[in-house]
Amino acid sequence: MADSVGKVVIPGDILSEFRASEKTSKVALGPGLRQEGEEVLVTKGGILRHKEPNLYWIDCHQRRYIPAKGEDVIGIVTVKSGDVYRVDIGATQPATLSYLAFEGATKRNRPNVKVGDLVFAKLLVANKDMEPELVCIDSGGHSSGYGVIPADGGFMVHTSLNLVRKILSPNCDILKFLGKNVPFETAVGMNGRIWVKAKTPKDTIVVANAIASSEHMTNAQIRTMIRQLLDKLSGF
Amino acid sequence: MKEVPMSTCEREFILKAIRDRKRIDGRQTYDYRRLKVSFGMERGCCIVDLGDTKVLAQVSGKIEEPKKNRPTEGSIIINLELSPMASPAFEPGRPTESGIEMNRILERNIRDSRAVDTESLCIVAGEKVWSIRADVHVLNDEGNIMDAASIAAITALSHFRRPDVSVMGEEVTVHSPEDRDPVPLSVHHMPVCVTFAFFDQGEFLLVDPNRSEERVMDGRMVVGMNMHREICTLMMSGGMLLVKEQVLRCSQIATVKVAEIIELIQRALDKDAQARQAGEKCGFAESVPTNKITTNRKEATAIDTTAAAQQASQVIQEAGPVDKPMSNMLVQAPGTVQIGEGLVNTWDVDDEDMESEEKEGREKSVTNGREAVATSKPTERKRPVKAGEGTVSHAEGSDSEEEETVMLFQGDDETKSTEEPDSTALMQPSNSDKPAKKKGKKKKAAQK
Amino acid sequence: MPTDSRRVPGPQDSRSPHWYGKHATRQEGDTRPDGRGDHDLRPVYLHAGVVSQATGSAYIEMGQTKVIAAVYGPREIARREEFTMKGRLCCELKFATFACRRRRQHIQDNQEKDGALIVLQALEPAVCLDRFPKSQVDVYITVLQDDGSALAAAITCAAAGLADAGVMMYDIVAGCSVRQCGERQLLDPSVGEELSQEGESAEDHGMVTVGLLPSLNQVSALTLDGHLQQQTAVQAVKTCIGGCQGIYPILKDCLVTSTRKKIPALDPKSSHASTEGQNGQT
Amino acid sequence: MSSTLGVLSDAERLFIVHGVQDDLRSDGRACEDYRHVQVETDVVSNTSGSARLRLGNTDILVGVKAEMGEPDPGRPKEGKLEFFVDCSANASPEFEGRGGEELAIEVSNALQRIFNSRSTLDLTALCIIPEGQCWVLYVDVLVLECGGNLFDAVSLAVKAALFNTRIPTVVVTADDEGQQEIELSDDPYDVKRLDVDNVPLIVTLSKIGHRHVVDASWEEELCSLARLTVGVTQKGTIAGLNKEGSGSLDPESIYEMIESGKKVGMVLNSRLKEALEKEENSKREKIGFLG
Amino acid sequence: MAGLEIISDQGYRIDGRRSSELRKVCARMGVFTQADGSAYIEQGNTKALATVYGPHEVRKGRGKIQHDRAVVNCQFSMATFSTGERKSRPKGDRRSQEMSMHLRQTFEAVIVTELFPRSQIDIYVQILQADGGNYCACVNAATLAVIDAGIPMKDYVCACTAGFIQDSPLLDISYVEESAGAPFLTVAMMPKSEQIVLLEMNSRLHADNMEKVLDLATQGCKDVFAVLDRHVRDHVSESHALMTAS
Repeated sequence: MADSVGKVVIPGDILSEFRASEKTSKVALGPGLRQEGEEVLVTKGGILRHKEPNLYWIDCHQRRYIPAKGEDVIGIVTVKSGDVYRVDIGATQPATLSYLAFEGATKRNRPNVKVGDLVFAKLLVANKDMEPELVCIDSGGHSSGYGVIPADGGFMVHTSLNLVRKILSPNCDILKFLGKNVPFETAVGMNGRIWVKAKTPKDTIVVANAIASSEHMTNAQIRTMIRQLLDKLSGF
Repeated sequence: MKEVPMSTCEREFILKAIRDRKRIDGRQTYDYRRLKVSFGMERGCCIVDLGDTKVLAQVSGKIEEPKKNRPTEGSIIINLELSPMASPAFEPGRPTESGIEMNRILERNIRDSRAVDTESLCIVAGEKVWSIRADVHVLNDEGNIMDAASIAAITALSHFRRPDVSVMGEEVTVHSPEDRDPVPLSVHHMPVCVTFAFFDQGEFLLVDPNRSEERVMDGRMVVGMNMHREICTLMMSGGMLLVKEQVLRCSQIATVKVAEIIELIQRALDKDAQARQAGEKCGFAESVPTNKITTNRKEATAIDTTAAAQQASQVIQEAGPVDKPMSNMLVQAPGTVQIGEGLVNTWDVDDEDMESEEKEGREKSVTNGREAVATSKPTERKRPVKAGEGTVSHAEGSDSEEEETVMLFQGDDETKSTEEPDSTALMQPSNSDKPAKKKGKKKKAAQK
Repeated sequence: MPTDSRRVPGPQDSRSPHWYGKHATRQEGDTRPDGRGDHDLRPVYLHAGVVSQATGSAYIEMGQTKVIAAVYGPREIARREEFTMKGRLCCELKFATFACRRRRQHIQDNQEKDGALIVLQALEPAVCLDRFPKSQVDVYITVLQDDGSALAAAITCAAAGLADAGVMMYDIVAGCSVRQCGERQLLDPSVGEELSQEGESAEDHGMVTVGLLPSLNQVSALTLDGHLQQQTAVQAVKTCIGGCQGIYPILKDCLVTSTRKKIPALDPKSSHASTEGQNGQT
Repeated sequence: MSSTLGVLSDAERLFIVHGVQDDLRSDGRACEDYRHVQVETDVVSNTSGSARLRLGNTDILVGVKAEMGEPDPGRPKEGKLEFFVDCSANASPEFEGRGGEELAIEVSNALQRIFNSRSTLDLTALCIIPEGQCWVLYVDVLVLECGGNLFDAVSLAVKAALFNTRIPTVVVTADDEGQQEIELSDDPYDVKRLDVDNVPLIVTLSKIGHRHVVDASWEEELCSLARLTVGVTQKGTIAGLNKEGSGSLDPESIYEMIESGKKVGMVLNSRLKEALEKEENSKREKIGFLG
Repeated sequence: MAGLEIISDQGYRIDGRRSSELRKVCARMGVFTQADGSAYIEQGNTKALATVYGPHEVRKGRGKIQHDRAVVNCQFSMATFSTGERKSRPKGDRRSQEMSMHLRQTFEAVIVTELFPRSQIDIYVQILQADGGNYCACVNAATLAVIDAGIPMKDYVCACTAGFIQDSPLLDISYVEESAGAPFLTVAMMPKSEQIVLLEMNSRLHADNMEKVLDLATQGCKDVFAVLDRHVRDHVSESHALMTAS
């Protein structure tokens, strides 16, 4: 088992021995692994990852988002019914967002949310039995970045979940490197939706396409690609 | 199952980009996406890839009794299937209104304009005639199904061969392909549709809208034309108002586009015919490019970097070591694994400066927005089989496992499109196994 | 001929042989082929409670005509239309494909829809619809063998089924039909008499079917085909009403036996007649 | 008649019922009066016969097309009559799509009932070659507006259309090896006409309260629980009878209704005959819908 | 159809019209009493009947309610006896569904639907007799019916066909000329502003002749507009006179 960490595993593989850590004899199985009696079975094709002390999970390529509690997502408001907005977050069912879940929202002072707006929110409730629920305030009641994303000039790209995890991970410097050269504003939703806004539509297109295509690039490749874009941009 | 809803933010952005004469995938206003026509093993089966929109057409024939009022004519039936596989918006069962409209346009474009001669399909007048049926299935909908379907239908019809038939008095014999080789249909002309999308009440105009542009457009116009600049069908219905001049301008643009598309179809047909004569393997399996990862790879789009030509040499030094052939898995960097031969460097260079013919005529038409998407591997990847420099193969089709498909070249050396007003910067030759040729081209571009 | 994709049909242009047979010439004289008088009913066998799944059901044999009806008690309406205070009665009549001499289609054709409408309008006046608002009673009738006056048998059988289902009714409905050829009126005609063409040329020829509420003496269904003078038409309707009154005791008896079977606690001694088996001939 | 056309409040219902009791209806007619009938034949050009009829605000257009086909094996020496009723959505939004099918089947069954006996229309005249070829008359009824009393209007329009039908005469020549050739005479005036005297007309008597009314408007139809449709020929024979509606009728009132139905039917038949003859030989300009 | 020459050498067509002449158009509004708006039109031998119900609340298919505008719902059907060959189904086939869709799109662009949110406007058109130019007769009849129903419209919408036979453009194609396989163009247009609402073309027409045929069709639409306008004014003045008189 220890040898197959980092290797590609396919659904149905049986993972036999585990390197239980010293302290606890237990092993934590993340997404993609399932315990069947004594054996551990792989349910999703991908690369087996291991993190000290005893966490194993499968890193697979997926576009369909499975809601998880506490994650930030970008949703599209589809229906305004009564005091609850229904928001599409790309999961199995649309999430609900109460009008009170905004900073400073009261019965009379309702937030200005229209059908079709983009909302950056945190998942308060997310499990397989209940409808996912969103909120746009942090525990302190402040919006701290959450809320309705203004629709003037920004663009949203639908990508796979891996890319989002990649650009949010510390050792990937695409955002920093891009940011140095083209000032832009971005919101990254764990459900594979990235909102980007630069000064002009031309820059926004360049940044959006750069991020979208950087999925299979190493940092070096990303840096060269961005440098080429900037030259092209300058000669535009 | 409804589609993913379109947020106002995306809608506003796309419209704003169009008003600035830009498109989110970097094409010009009159550019087609990468058009690829490939044929199956059987005669009459072809797949058309227009960008990511994929359409399969299959032609079949059977002998039937003719209709009473037309005893000496065979029948051509064209049916467009919008299968739910293509997009979540299509429902199985009865076709939606747009499905019916597309069916009718296809039918009018090919049948009413008598592209295929039905008189020649008659075997015994009044009793036995050929009934040719073209089934077009949409496999993936990334916008503009109409053009892809019309190209697929007419290409399949021209590619189809029906068994030869001989009539002796009453008795009709159908010859198997062994003793008499099958006969092609007599296709007079090849009508192809060009779709124009209109925005802001007809003020802005785009060719070949992709899916997001289709969802944002006010209305569309479909112009079906053939080589001889004859309009075979024209359909403009839906929520917007046009003026006469716009209609005439669209038909002129369509003339140019149709000429290129038909030229590509003709080349693909000839290429397939050569391959079949030479007895080489042909069919879809053959036409799948073997040296690409088909799953995770983003479509390679070329980078027009005429400005960066001076630093070409400096980029090459930085290139890392050559990776090994496909056989084993190679971990390039933490977090990524590479199965297969690895990505292709599409450092291809457009050596033509296409001025877009709009009024403001910028001095260098840069296919903007087309960022260095391709994973520009620093090194020129050598093909494992052929030795390096010497193979400046002139004709693409020379080496055997040359892929079946023919790309609509924009900067192609041999058949460079002459002075047509705007170029279809459709697709760079992303064919991976022609490194030698590419290098040569870059030098030429460098001298310009 | 509607093409039927689910079943393997016979060759399209097959034709049943009996068109080419000579029809039995009807011998003159007043007796009918099966020896009945002009105004005699055929022997009737009626039994309620034959379909266990249904809330109520009935099976009738008038001579060789066999009809079975199943009633599914008041249940909620399938498609939510607007609110209705009155209940709804739905009726479906289907001839089995083998029921008649000429094979019938598997889907309902216009004649069966017409028959279903007549049976529905026969039963509707008798049922207290306002007792089950917002719900619906379904009556499914299948004619197993059609040997003449199938519609009348269907009306009687459906009414018995409704009664057996315990649906509240003002009165039971009895159905009977009469064939008028020339000046003769043949009560409860068999299929030979129904289709015989020799009466066509005469001044009066036609077929009358009546659905009657016997105790209230109200006509709930009346249909007449063919050409009849006014007097003969009125006379035909009267004979039909007489025929319905004739069937009424059989209906009553059948329901008594089925109720007695269902509620055994009923004091056995007091029931005077009727053995356990079917009820007798008239 | 389905109450597709609207809802009637109880006050209106009471007003109509009481009016009928004293033989006065909401539009001033007596119990056995018909509304104004407008009939015009030959309004559609590419048909063998056509008629348009307007009874009050019920508007019917009937087209008869004669085509050649095989006879029914049961009746080899006779032609065929096919009825098709189409409730156009113009009549009411309910009839859009498949909405009007149920009513259409009811009307076509009523027509079938009065036409399927032999003495209605002499079908042997339609036979060309026994067991071989015969004329098939496709009678297509198009309901353009429903103002109540649909069955009467349809039967009147069908009779007028059949009166107006012209069937080209056919000459059957047997060539040498017994093959029968059918030639159509191309002279447009060399045509056969159908004898429609024996064709019955439907009179619908609606029972309102204790009396019955003839030619009920859609409001009156909503007030009546039971209707009796009586098919009456010119000579007064009853050619079809059908009780409709969810109510029941006592035998006496049935006989009374048959009596008055026959009376009204005979008057209707003669009035129609006069109108058709007058229109036939008056040769004035066709007004169609433009009138 | 080679034998039949569409245009005689003196320039007359089979039905005696010259090449740029419309067929005789006569119309009548308010044909029915129960519909909100109704109209009947005869263009040559093509007869069409249109009725309009609405704007009324959406009964069937609650799903398609638009919160900001009215939904236009059209149904086109041809009488079974309207064409030479008897049609078995009046409205089920693909051609009528396509025609219904075109009518809906045409009138969605012309009717001011913003004034009646969450409501539905039904337009039903019935072809009584078909002799070519069916779509145009439907559009013209429906325009009159919508005006009769008093529903606000941006402008009249008139439709006309124009063909190209023996290299001369012909106006208002009849069934004989249509089935002769000649290319013809159907235009639905707002006559005052000359804005094209719908454009449809069949069989082959060379791109250069496109302009001539389109101009002729535009002129045809203007003539149809003149006729319809006169009918509407007569109808309104006549009913006005009745009202003031009684």
